[in-house]
Amino acid sequence: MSTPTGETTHYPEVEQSERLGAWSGKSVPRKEDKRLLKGQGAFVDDLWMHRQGHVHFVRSPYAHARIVSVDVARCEAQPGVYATLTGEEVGVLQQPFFQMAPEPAGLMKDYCMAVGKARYMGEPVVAVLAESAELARDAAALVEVVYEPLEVVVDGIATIEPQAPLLHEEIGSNVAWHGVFDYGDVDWALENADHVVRIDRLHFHRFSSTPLETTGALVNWDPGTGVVEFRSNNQMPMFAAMFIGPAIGLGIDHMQFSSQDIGGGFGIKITSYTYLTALALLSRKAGRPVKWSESRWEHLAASAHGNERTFLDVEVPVMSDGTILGFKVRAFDDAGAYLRYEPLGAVIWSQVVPGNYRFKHVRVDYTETLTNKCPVGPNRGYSRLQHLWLIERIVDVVAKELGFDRVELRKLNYVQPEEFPYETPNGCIYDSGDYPAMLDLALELIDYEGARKRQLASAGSGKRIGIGIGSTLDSGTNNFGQSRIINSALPFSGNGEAAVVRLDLYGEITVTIGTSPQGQGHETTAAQVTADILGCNPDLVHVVAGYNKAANTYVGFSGTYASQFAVTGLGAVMGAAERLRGEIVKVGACMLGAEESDIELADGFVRLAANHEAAIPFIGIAATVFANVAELPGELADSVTLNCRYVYRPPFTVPDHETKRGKLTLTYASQVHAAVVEIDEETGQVTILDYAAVDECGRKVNPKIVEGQVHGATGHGIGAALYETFEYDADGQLLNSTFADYHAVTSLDVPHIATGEIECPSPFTPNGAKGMGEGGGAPLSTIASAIEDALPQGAHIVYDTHNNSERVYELLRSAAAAGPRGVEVISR
Amino acid sequence: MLLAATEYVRPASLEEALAALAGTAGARVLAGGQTLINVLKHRAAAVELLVDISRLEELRFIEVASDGSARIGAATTYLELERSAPLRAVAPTIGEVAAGTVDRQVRARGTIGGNACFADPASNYPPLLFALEASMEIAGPAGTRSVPAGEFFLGLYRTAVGAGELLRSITLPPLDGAGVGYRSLQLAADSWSIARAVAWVRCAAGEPRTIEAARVVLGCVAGAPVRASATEALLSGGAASEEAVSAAASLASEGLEPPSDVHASGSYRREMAAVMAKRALLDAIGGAA
Amino acid sequence: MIVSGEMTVASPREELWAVLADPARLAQALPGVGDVSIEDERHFSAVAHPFTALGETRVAMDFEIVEQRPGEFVRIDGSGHAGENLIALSVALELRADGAQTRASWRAEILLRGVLASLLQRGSGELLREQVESVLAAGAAISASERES
Amino acid sequence: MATEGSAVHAIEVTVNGVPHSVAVPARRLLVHFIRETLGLRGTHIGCDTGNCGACSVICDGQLIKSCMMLAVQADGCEVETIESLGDGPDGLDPIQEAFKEHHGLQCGYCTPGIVLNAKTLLAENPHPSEAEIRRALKGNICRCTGYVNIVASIEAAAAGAGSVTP
Repeated sequence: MSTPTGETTHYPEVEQSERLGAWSGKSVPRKEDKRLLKGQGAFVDDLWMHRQGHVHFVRSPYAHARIVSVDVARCEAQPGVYATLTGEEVGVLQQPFFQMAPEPAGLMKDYCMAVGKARYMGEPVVAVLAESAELARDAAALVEVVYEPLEVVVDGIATIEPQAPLLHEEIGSNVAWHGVFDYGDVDWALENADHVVRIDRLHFHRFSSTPLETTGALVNWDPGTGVVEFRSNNQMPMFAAMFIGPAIGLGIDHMQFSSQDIGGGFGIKITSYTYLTALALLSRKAGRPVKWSESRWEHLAASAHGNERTFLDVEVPVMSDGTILGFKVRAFDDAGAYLRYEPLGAVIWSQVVPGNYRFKHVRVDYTETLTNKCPVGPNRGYSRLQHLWLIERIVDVVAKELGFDRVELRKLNYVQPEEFPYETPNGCIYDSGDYPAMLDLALELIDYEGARKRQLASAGSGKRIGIGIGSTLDSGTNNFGQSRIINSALPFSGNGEAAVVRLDLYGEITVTIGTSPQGQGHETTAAQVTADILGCNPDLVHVVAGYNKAANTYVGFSGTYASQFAVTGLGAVMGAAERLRGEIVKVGACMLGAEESDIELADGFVRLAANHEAAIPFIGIAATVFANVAELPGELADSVTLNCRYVYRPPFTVPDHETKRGKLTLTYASQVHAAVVEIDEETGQVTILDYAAVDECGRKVNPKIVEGQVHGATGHGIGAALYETFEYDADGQLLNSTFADYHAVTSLDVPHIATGEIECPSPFTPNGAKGMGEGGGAPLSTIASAIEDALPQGAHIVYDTHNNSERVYELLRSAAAAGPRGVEVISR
Repeated sequence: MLLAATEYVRPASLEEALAALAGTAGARVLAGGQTLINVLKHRAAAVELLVDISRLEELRFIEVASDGSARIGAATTYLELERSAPLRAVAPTIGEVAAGTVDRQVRARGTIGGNACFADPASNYPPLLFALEASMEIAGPAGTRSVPAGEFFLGLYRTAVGAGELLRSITLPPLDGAGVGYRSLQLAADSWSIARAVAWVRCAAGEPRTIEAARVVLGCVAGAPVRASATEALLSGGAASEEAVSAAASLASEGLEPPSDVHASGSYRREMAAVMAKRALLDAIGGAA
Repeated sequence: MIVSGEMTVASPREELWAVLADPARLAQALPGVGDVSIEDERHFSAVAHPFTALGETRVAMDFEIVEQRPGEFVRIDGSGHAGENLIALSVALELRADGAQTRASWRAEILLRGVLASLLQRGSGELLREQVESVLAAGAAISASERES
Repeated sequence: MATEGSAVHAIEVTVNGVPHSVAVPARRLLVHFIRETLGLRGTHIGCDTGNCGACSVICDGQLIKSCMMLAVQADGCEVETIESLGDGPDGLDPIQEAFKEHHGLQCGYCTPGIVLNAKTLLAENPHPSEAEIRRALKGNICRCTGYVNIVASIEAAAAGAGSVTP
């Protein structure tokens, strides 16, 4: 297959390791579990240092206010108070954080605490350091801040109107980024289509995966060495370093990052670098280690939220046979008050421009805006799930309005199995998949035919049954070059991860990885592939827990995010293990007086393939290289270290800024979900009767871990679809500041999830695996689809990702009202 | 999470508890603490002295009399209510509501007295105690006085329990064959209640069944539980039919201005209160002798 | 949160208005009010400790009588804080003679800022309603006692 | 000490079989006493409102949330935390084994509370239905697993030492 430019659209097919199999692919129990089950994990709040002080942040109760004055005198006079840090000081001690947005938004001055002005409720204004957390909070109450309230804007679209209050004067507007993504010829398609389906407005709401462990850190600015140690639960430490370093004048060599166990991240813990910066400054000022543990209300109000996105004027060209040619839409993404990872979200969605479908003509006029709300951060399914939900809404609405069967319409428009690798309109390559088979399996798991019968039987019972479908992609292994599409000046491209595998002094196999796992079982899967390559039992492989910069196992993109460990992380581990294997074979061959080709590794021994008696245990190899090296020929001794570092690099090129085309991600895992819901006609309350999730993520390294990720992502999606939402009042006050009002789903809200799987190995990865874990928000599409299926004729379309009882009740009633339905069809 | 400075005392008797309450302005009773400690964590209110009554045996009892009435000590936990067979025999709804309250951790410490005394409009017991015409025994320096549940709940977080007093026990009159229905529309499977209704119905003997007397009390629609008098009036003496009940229930929340929150608007609450009233009434009729 | 209501107060319109429009006497009508300081004929501040089952919430408020029409209308704005939270409220009272009594119709808005905006979202309107009603009742009591003396 | 501004009370509390006689400030929560005073870090904190259950411990045989109880209220009580399960530094009890075999945990932050929940549940009801298990777990929020494998782990533990594979 080739593009108009004649450039081949394939990545080079990579040779897949033939050594995997003995352990990879099996659900071996996790190495992490023993310590976590016994409460022996080391989470950030479990750490402490001699002389540490505890931090409490005074936060702005206003969503938008000028800070007239701050008086810390009474606070600092309290016994047990070590120091305070005000925004005014920060303005002097910190350079504004590096901005990824082009100008004018790139001119934004973002600091680790409010400087001069607070722009969202909960923004830190003063940090108080004291002997205990209680005293810090007591003393914080004595800080006197005088605010001058300013007009507030919380609407992500109204904020660009000229009369809207300006958040950042230096930018001159509340627009963070604007661009048009125009692929194919949507105007031609709209002119020549048999039908055009128009949808007025669709809204993707604000929510967060709210990891159960909140953000926290223990930071020490060592006055002796000048090295700042960050022991934190930040999940992308090298990205954090890129922001912290220039902001407070630290070289990477003077920053030490580490984390062991992290209590969930889901992307929300990527942007905690602002807090790490404040803590570093406070530690330097106080000359003490400083410890901070975020409270839940602080986390909900002032860590990070997922992106809220509104889609206006959707136009969908459809042929009479049901072929959907593409769509045209205006998207407004609400980034909140600051750009902490944004505006990357303005391009990340374009990894999945046509979703699972063969849409050829797509135009998205994309505007990212600023409002007086908590800044957004990458949240599980980041930026793609908004777009994928839009696409699934489009398919359901087209089916309903034009009278197509939802299942058949999907199968007709899906990318077909034989079309892989498939090039999307913007030049992305879908590596492999079989969406129709996944849909069939999902429908089988919910007993689709039976459900349709129940639906008919339920008529007149006061309960309405609805069946929903959601198809999504989980694009993994980013090409960071896509950042050039939003800002051509950004010095990023490609991706990578590092690993070190070594044979230690006494024969131990030790693996260090560059990732910062939060429950994904990296220790286990890294051990599985290492064991396969070195011919030993995973129990003999010690994978160092967590992330530690001092292990020299990192690149600029190191961390755990964006569904990529199975490819980048394990790719690095496999590369390093292969290098070590080569060295072991070399030394073993020499010691056994054989050719390297005669050597095999098995059961922790180097032996002759022909004669298993002639064998040396790994300890023999290690002892010789490290402590008996004179026994080896000099050139051999010089050529081995048994300490092998490898950086995995996906085969990316730099995408094109002008055409906004390129290969943005390496792998495309996918999920198709199906659900049966029951709606109480008198209350609008939705009950999930059956739920199924079918997953495809290439060759699985540990199927149980994969299944667990599917379960978790499904739980998040169901929660967001029905219960979890961040709502602000017109004054910019968050109305879900605790877990009492932000209803994180419980065991009673998430039903049993039937899972199914199919396997389409990726031709582009060294182990055939695809990154997975984010899930693409399939439940958001599935539940919306099911609710719409249950609504009476003439009802308004389901227009929001969040459908609580009252919203569903209004949808039910809209049928009788016979008012506008939010959709119209123009047929030729 | 971090409480403001406060003081604590665990009296050995009711008398000591009352003395402690009388002795310090700003003293508050600490029973199960499943609400109060949260309030203190957010420093939303200050308490000078916490008087811990959670271990006072004088306040932890369930007495069921031969006439079918029951007396419950204020510091009795949800778990104890849920597990009491004698109570189940005479007032099953009390235990059923306890069993459905929040979660097992909270049920192990939370008390019926605490639930009543916090008088949160979303609390589960106030409308039930009102509908059952429970009487609330309040102990104070001047001895113990008894207040009907209908006069106990004064408003949002306000009850008839005054400074220096504490709720000692709750007495439930015998049901004598009356049926009780308790319906609540919840956020998610079991979180905030959006609207709640409790119905108490006594049917007259003979067929077709007629309603001799009915009481309907709504929760979550105002600062205190609200009695749906119009509905009651329409029902008493009338047929115990679904049609009659639907018609009467539709009036249950007329004229009310329930609060709005992030989970439900006031108007939705008003409509749902009527739906819950209908369902509670039908349950009550079904359960009536 | 905006709430409104009507109630009949056993006190002649002018007398009630006189209490409501006079910082010194209005302050006395506030429930659970602690130390009051009168700035001038339009401004005063007060610390209240409304007694609820939740404990005592110390509320420090500055009040201003922002608008008045003798005998028939008064609007009072207040702003202050309860612990780490901010409170802003505005109460407009319209008085109509109803024989020897007064028919008072009122409209009030309360704005909470801080975690209380979430914690008290179901209750703030009701709290305000109760406060206004008790102020009117207390106002009537004050004018009555003045009549006697 | 860590919390002046609040007078201290002498309490006697037995934690995991070890008696402690200590003075605690009235305002100190039991969870902070367990984590900070005793240094037992397996009991976690996930919210401010008693919703998440990460701080669940067993007090006099009942599962409770240690963030909704003052340390001073534990005077005279027997408290069991996650550290009491399994023999020695490496031993797992059958419930923990079942969670390991059935992937009943991911990040592990909610896990200690959930394991103690399961322990008390199975003590009261050795063979709970899925509905009973879900009802019992309601006060313990897990953000990683969607609860599916937690339920499976408890079912397996009930069926006997994790021998049942769903």
